[in-house]
Amino acid sequence: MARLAGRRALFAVPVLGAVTFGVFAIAAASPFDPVKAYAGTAGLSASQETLDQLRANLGTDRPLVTRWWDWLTSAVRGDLGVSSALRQPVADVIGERVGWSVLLASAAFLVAVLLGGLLGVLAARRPGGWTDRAVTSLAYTLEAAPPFWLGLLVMWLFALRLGVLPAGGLTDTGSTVVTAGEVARHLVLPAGVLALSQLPWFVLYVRQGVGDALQEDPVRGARARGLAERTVLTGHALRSGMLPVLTLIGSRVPELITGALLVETVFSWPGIAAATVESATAADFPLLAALTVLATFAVLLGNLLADLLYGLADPRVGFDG
Amino acid sequence: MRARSIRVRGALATAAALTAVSSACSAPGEGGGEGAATSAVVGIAYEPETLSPLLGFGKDGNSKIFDGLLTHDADLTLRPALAAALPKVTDGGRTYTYALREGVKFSDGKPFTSADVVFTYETILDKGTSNPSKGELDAIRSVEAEGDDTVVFRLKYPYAPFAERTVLPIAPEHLAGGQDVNTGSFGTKPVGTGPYKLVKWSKGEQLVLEANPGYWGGAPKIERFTMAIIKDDDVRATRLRSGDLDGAILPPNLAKAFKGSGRRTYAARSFDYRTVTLPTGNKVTGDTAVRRALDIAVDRQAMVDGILEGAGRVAHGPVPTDSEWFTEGTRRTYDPKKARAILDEAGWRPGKDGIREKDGVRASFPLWYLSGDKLRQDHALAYASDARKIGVEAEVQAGTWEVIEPRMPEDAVLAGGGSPSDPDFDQYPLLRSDLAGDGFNNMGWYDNARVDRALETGRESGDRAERKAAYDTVQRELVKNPGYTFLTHIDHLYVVDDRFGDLSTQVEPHDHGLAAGPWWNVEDWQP
Amino acid sequence: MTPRTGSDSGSSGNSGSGNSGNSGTGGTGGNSGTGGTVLSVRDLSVRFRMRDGSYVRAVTGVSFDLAAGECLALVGESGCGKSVLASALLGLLPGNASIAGSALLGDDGLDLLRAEERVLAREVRGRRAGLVPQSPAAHLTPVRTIRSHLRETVRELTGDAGSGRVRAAAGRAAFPEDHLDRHPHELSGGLAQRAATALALVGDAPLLLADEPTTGLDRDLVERTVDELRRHTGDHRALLLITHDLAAAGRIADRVAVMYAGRLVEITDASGFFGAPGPRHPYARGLLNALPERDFTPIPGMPPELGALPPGCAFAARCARASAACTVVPDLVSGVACHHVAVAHA
Amino acid sequence: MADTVHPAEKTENGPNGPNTAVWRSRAVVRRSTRAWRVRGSAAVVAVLMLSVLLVPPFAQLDQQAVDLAAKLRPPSWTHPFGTDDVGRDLLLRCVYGLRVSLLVGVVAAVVSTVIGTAVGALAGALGGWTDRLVMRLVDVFASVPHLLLGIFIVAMFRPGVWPVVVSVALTHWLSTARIVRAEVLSLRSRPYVDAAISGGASRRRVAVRHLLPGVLPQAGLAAVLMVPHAIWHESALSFLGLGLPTHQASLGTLVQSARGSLLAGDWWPTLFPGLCAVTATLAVAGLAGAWRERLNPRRRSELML
Repeated sequence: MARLAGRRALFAVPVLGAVTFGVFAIAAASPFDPVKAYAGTAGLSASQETLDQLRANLGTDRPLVTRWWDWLTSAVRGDLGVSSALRQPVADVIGERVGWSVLLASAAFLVAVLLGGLLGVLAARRPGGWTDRAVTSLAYTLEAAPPFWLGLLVMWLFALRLGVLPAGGLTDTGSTVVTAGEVARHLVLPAGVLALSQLPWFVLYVRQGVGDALQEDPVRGARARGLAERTVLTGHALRSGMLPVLTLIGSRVPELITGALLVETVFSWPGIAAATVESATAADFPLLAALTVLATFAVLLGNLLADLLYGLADPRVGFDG
Repeated sequence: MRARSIRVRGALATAAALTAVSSACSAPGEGGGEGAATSAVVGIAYEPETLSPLLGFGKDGNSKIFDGLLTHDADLTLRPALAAALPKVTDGGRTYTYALREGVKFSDGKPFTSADVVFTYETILDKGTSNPSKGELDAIRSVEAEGDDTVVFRLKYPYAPFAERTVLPIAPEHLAGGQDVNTGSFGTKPVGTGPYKLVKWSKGEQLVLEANPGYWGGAPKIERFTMAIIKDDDVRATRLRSGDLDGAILPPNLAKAFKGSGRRTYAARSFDYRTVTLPTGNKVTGDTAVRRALDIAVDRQAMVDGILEGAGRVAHGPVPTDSEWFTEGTRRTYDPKKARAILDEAGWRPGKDGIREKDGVRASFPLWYLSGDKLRQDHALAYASDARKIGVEAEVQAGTWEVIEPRMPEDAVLAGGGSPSDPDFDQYPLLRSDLAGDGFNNMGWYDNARVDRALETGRESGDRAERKAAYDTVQRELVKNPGYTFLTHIDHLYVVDDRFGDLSTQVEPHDHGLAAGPWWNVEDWQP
Repeated sequence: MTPRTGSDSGSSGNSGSGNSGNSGTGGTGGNSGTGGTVLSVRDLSVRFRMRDGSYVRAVTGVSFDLAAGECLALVGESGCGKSVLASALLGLLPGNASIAGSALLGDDGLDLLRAEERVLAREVRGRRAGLVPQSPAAHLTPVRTIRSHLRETVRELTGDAGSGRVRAAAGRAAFPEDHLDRHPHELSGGLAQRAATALALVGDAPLLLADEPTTGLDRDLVERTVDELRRHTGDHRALLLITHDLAAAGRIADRVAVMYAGRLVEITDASGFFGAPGPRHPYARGLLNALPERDFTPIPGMPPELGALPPGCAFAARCARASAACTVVPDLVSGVACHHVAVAHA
Repeated sequence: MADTVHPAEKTENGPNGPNTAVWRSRAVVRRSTRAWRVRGSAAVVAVLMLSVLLVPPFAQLDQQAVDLAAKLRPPSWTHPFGTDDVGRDLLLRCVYGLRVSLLVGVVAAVVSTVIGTAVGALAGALGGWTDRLVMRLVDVFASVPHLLLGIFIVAMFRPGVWPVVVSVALTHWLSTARIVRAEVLSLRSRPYVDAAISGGASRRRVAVRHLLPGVLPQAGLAAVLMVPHAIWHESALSFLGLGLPTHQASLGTLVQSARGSLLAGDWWPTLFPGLCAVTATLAVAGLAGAWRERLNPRRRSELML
C-alpha cells in the first residue's frame, strides 16, 4: 500500500508541475492585463506611472518560466500570493473556505453513494421491469438537468413556496455563532441538490455492475445454494457489482467539484466555489491558479483513494504490482 | 491505514474551518444567537476600495467612522458636525470660516483639533495623493488654522456650493500623517471621530462596525452594525429572506417580493438618473436629429412602471422634476410619430430591414451596459426596443468598465449619475466639453459652447438667481441638442426588518455610499 | 411413435420405473437404486431468444427419471445443452430463455419448471436440490472467504450458524479447516471443488446436481472428486452427474444418458454401456471410442450449432451410416434414438 | 413474476407431426421500447432543429422586443412559456437560447473531436514514447476538473462566445483521444493492415486507406456524444456569469437572468429554459446512444453522457 501511495505521489509531482505551468501559460497568452485587474476600477483613472510601479511589484514583466518557477517555489513554502479580488492572502482565502466545501461535497457524496446504490440495486434486480425503467429514466433526466437549474427549482419549492428550509448561506445571521444544527439545516438543500446531480452516475453504474454480477457465476452459485434473494443481492451481487464502481469513485472528484461550484453559487454556500467565481470575474490570477492546483490535487487524491478502496475491497488485488 | 489518515485529515480541515468561521462570526461580549435589536446586519452592493477619507472615502458625508465639518440632515439641509456652527461666509463668497466643536475626541482618545482639518484638506489637494475626486475641491486656494478651534478656507472664486463640500470626513493627523497616504494601513484600519469604530473589514465579505461609546453626539443604541458586502442582487435577496440580513438594498423586482413579510420597504428619492450617452464622435449618435428623435421616442413612463416597478420617476434631464433647479418647459413627451418625422426630415430613410440609412450610414450604434447590472441591462434593452420602433438600431452589448471605457468616444453607454447637493456637482463634469474623455466625466463627449459658458457661470457665481438662469440655459440646450437621453430617476429601495421601527431616508445621489438608505442615521435608531 | 406432450405424461412421474415399454424413458433394466423416484423429467425443452429474434434450441424433448440412491451420468460434448438442463432444473436460466415440459421433484411432485421463483428460492435450491457447480471457484463470490460463504449458507438453510456447524459442514466434504479463511482465488482446484461440495451438501438435499464437477482437475483429482460425490449420494440421494468426461462417468454412474445437439440419443445402464454390449447409438459409440484407453479416434466433424439445427437427425452429418431415413428426427425408443439401431432391434 | 406464456408454437419436427410445446419465459421483451425511444429522440431532435433553424430567419419576431406592459405574464396561449421580467416572449427566447447553445455545443464538440482524433490517432499510430508522452498529457488534462479549467480559460480570455467555445473544446477532447487511440491500436493489429504494411504500402496510404475509415465512425459518434456535454458546459459557464452576456439568450443565461423573478415567486422563466436543456440533452443523447449501440453492440447499456 505504501508503495502504491508512493507511486501515486510520484506521479502527482509532474502532473501538478504541468498543470501549474499550463495555468501560467494560459495566463501569459491572455489579453488581460493583470495590473489593471489588480488596480480594479481605480486603475482606470490611475496614471501610467502608478501602473508601471504596480507592474514591477507584481513582477508581470518577467518571462513566463521565471514567474512560474518563482510562484512554484514560494507555493511550496506555503506562500501562494495575495488574491487581488479579495485582497487577502490566497492561503487564507482557501483556508477559510475549503472546510465548508469539503463538508458539502462529502455530505452530498455520501448521500449519492447510499441512495444511488439503493436505486441501482432496485433497478438491477429486474432489468426492464417498471422499477428499472422508472429509476433509469429518473437517472437520465437528472443527468441531463443542469445542477444549478435543479438547485433553483428546489430552492423555489422548499425555501420560497413551502418555507421549510433556508434558501442559502451557512447560518442565520441573527446569530453570531455557527452552530451545528444551523449548519445542518442550511446544508440540506445544497447537499441534496449536489447529491442529486451525482446520483445518476452512481445509479447507472451500480445498476450496470449489479446487473452484470447477477448474470455471473458467483450469483448463480449463491442462488443454487438456496440463499434468499436479499442475501444474494446484498451479500453477493452488490459486493462484486460494487467493485468496478469503487475503482471509478476517484474519477468522480472532478464532477463533484464541478457540481459543487454550481451548487455553492446557487445557495451562496461560503465555500471555495464562491471564491472561484469571484476570482474568475475579476481575473484574479493568483487565486485562480491556486484553486486550479487545489482541485487537481483533490482529483489525484481521489484517484489514490479509489485505488486504496479497491485494494481493501477486493482481496485479489495485491499492492505489490 | 493510508485511507484512514486521509479521512482524518479531511475531518481536521473541516473542524479547523468550523472554528475559523465561528471565531470570525462570534462577537466579543455577546452571548448566543439572540442578536436582539442592538445589532443590525445590512446587505449592501458596493464595497469602498479604501476607508481613508484622504483617498476619497465618504467625500459626500456620512461615513459612520468619520465626521465632516458639516453634515446633512434628513432633508439634506446642512448642519454643523465637527464645526460648532455653519460657516461664516465673507469676502464676497471667497472666505469660509469654521469654528470647531470643542471636546471632540477621535475614537483612540486623542483630541480633534484644527490641525487635523488642515491636514486632511491639504493632503487631499496634494499632487501626490491619488484621490480621484480632488477636482471637487478645485476652488480652494488655501486652508489655514487659526488657533486650535478655527479653520479658514480661502477660495479662488466665489464657489457657491462650497459649504456642501465640507461634509468631507476629517482624518486624524497623528495617525494618517505618519504614513504613505496612498498605500498606508490607514486605508484599511481607519480611526475617526464618528459614531462607529471599525472592528473588522474582511474584503468582499463584510464591514463590522461597533458603537463609539465616546461619540460627541452620544453613544449609538445600535451597538453593532455590520454591512455585508453582497454584490449579487439575487443572493442579497435570498439572504434577506432567510433572515440572514436585517436589511438590504434591492432592485425593484426583488424588493417587490418582500411585501408583507415582516419587513418594510423604503424608497429613497434620489437624483440618480440613468442615461444613454450619445457620443459626438459617432456618425449616428452625433447627429442632432437622431438625438432629438431618440429623446422623444423612448417611453420613459413604461420604464418607470415596468423596470422600476414604479419606484422612480421619468427623467427629463439631469435634474428631477420636483427639484427647485428643474426648468419647467423641458419635459419631453413620448411621441414616436414625431420622432419618425424628425428622422425623415433629416434624411434618415428606412432601409430594407427597417433600419434607417443616410448617406450610406446605417442608423445603428452599439449600446454598452455594465455586465451584471440588471437595472442598466433592462434600461438598455427597453431603450433599444423603443429605438427600433423608429428605425434606429441600438445593439445592446455587455462589458466591464475596462472593456467599455476605451469605447466611450464612439459607442453609447448606459450610464448613471446625479447629485442632490448642487447642480454644479454633477452637471459640470457631465457636460463640460473640456472634460470629455477625462475618466468618467463627460462620457458622451458633449460639446456645446453655450452649455460650457452656463456651467462656468453656475459654478462661479455666488448669486442664486444668476445660477438658476445658468442651469435653465443648460437644461434648455439639452432639449435642443440632447447629447444624452435621460431615462429615469430611480428610487433606491431598501427592505428592513420591522423591529427597527419606522425609519427615514434621505434624498440620495447616484453614488450612494456605505451609509445611504434607512441606515443613514443608524446612530440615532431607537430600537 | 406416439406423439407426446409435456402435460399428458407428467402425471406418471411418481410411478418410478414402472412405465410402459413404449414410452421408453426408463431404459432397459432401469433403476438399480433402492428408493422411489426423486426426479422425473418429461419433454424438457429450453430455447433462448437471441437479440436478432432467432432462437437457440439448447435442449429439446428430454425425458428421464432418477431414483434415490441412483447416479445418472449425463454425458456429451461441450455445448450439447447439458449444463442448460441443470440450470433449467434449478430455475437459474437467464431471462431470454423459455422452457417447456415438466420436471417433477420428489414425493409431492413439485414441477420445477412451473414453480415460482420464490418457491424455488425458498424451498428447492439448496434444500431439495443441491448444485455442485462447474468451475467451483468462479461460483464463489471473490471478495468473501470460504468461511463466510459456509456460515451464510448454514444460517440460511438451518437457521443456526455456530462455528461448530460451519466446521462440521466443511468437514463433511473434507475441506481443511485451516483453509476456511481463504478467499476463493487462493484455493487449489481440488479444494475449491471440496468447498463447492461442502456448500451443496449443507441443505442435505435429496437431489444433487453436479455440473461438470471435474473440469480442470487432473486425473487423480477427478477420480477422488467423483468418488466423493458417489459417497455423498449414499442410499438416500440421487445424483445427476453432468460431465463430458466419460471415464469419470463410468467410474460412478449407475446409468448413462447421452446427449447430442440438445436431445437425448441414448439412455441405458452403465454396466451395459461401458461393458458389453456397449453403446448402441453411433454417436455414443464414437464418444466412447474417442477415449485414450480405447481407440483414441475422435468422431469426425463438429457438432451442429444449436441455433441452426439440421432438420433431421442432428448426428446424420457425422454418421457413417446416415441414410435417407435420417432426414427425420428419430424418437427415443427403448433407450435409443437412432433409425438404424431401432431398425436393427425391431 | 408472472410468466409470459407464448401461444403454442409450431416447430418443424419432421414427418412425425408437429410437436407442440408450451413455452414459458420470465423475460420482459424490451425491443419495442428501445425502438420507440430512438424514434422519440429522433422526432424531438428534428423538432428542435427545425425550430432552431427556421424560426429565427423566417419569423418576423424579435426575441429582444421588450414589452414592459406585458412583463412576467404566466404561460398562456399567446405566450406558451410566459414572458420574462421585461416582457419578452420566453418561448421565442428559449428557441434563440437553444440556437445559441446548440451552436456553441456543436462547434465546441466538432473542435474537441478534431483535437481528440488528431491526438489519439497520433498516439495510436506512432506508438512508442510518443504514445506514452501523449497519454501522460491526457492524464494531466484529466486531472483538472473540466468546469474549473473552463472557468480559468474564460476568465483569462473573456468576454464573448469564442472563449466559451474554446474552453469547452479544450476540456473535452480527452475521451475522444482515448477512444480513437484504442481504435487505431486495434486496427493496427488487424491482419489486413499488417498485410498492407508488409506489402510495402506507404505510411500515409495505410493511414488514409485503412486507419481513417475505421476511426471516423468512432470519432463521429464521440462528436455527437459530446454535444450535450458542450451544451451543459456552456450553460454552466453562462450561469456563473462567465459565458455569454446576460442579455443574450442562451440556455444558461436564461436561467441566470430568471433568478430574480424566481425569488419573487415567478417560476416559469426558470422552469422552461431548463426543460429545454433537459429535452435537448436527452434527445441528442438518445440518438447518440442508439448509434453507439449499433457501432459497439457489446458495450450495450452504458452511461448516456
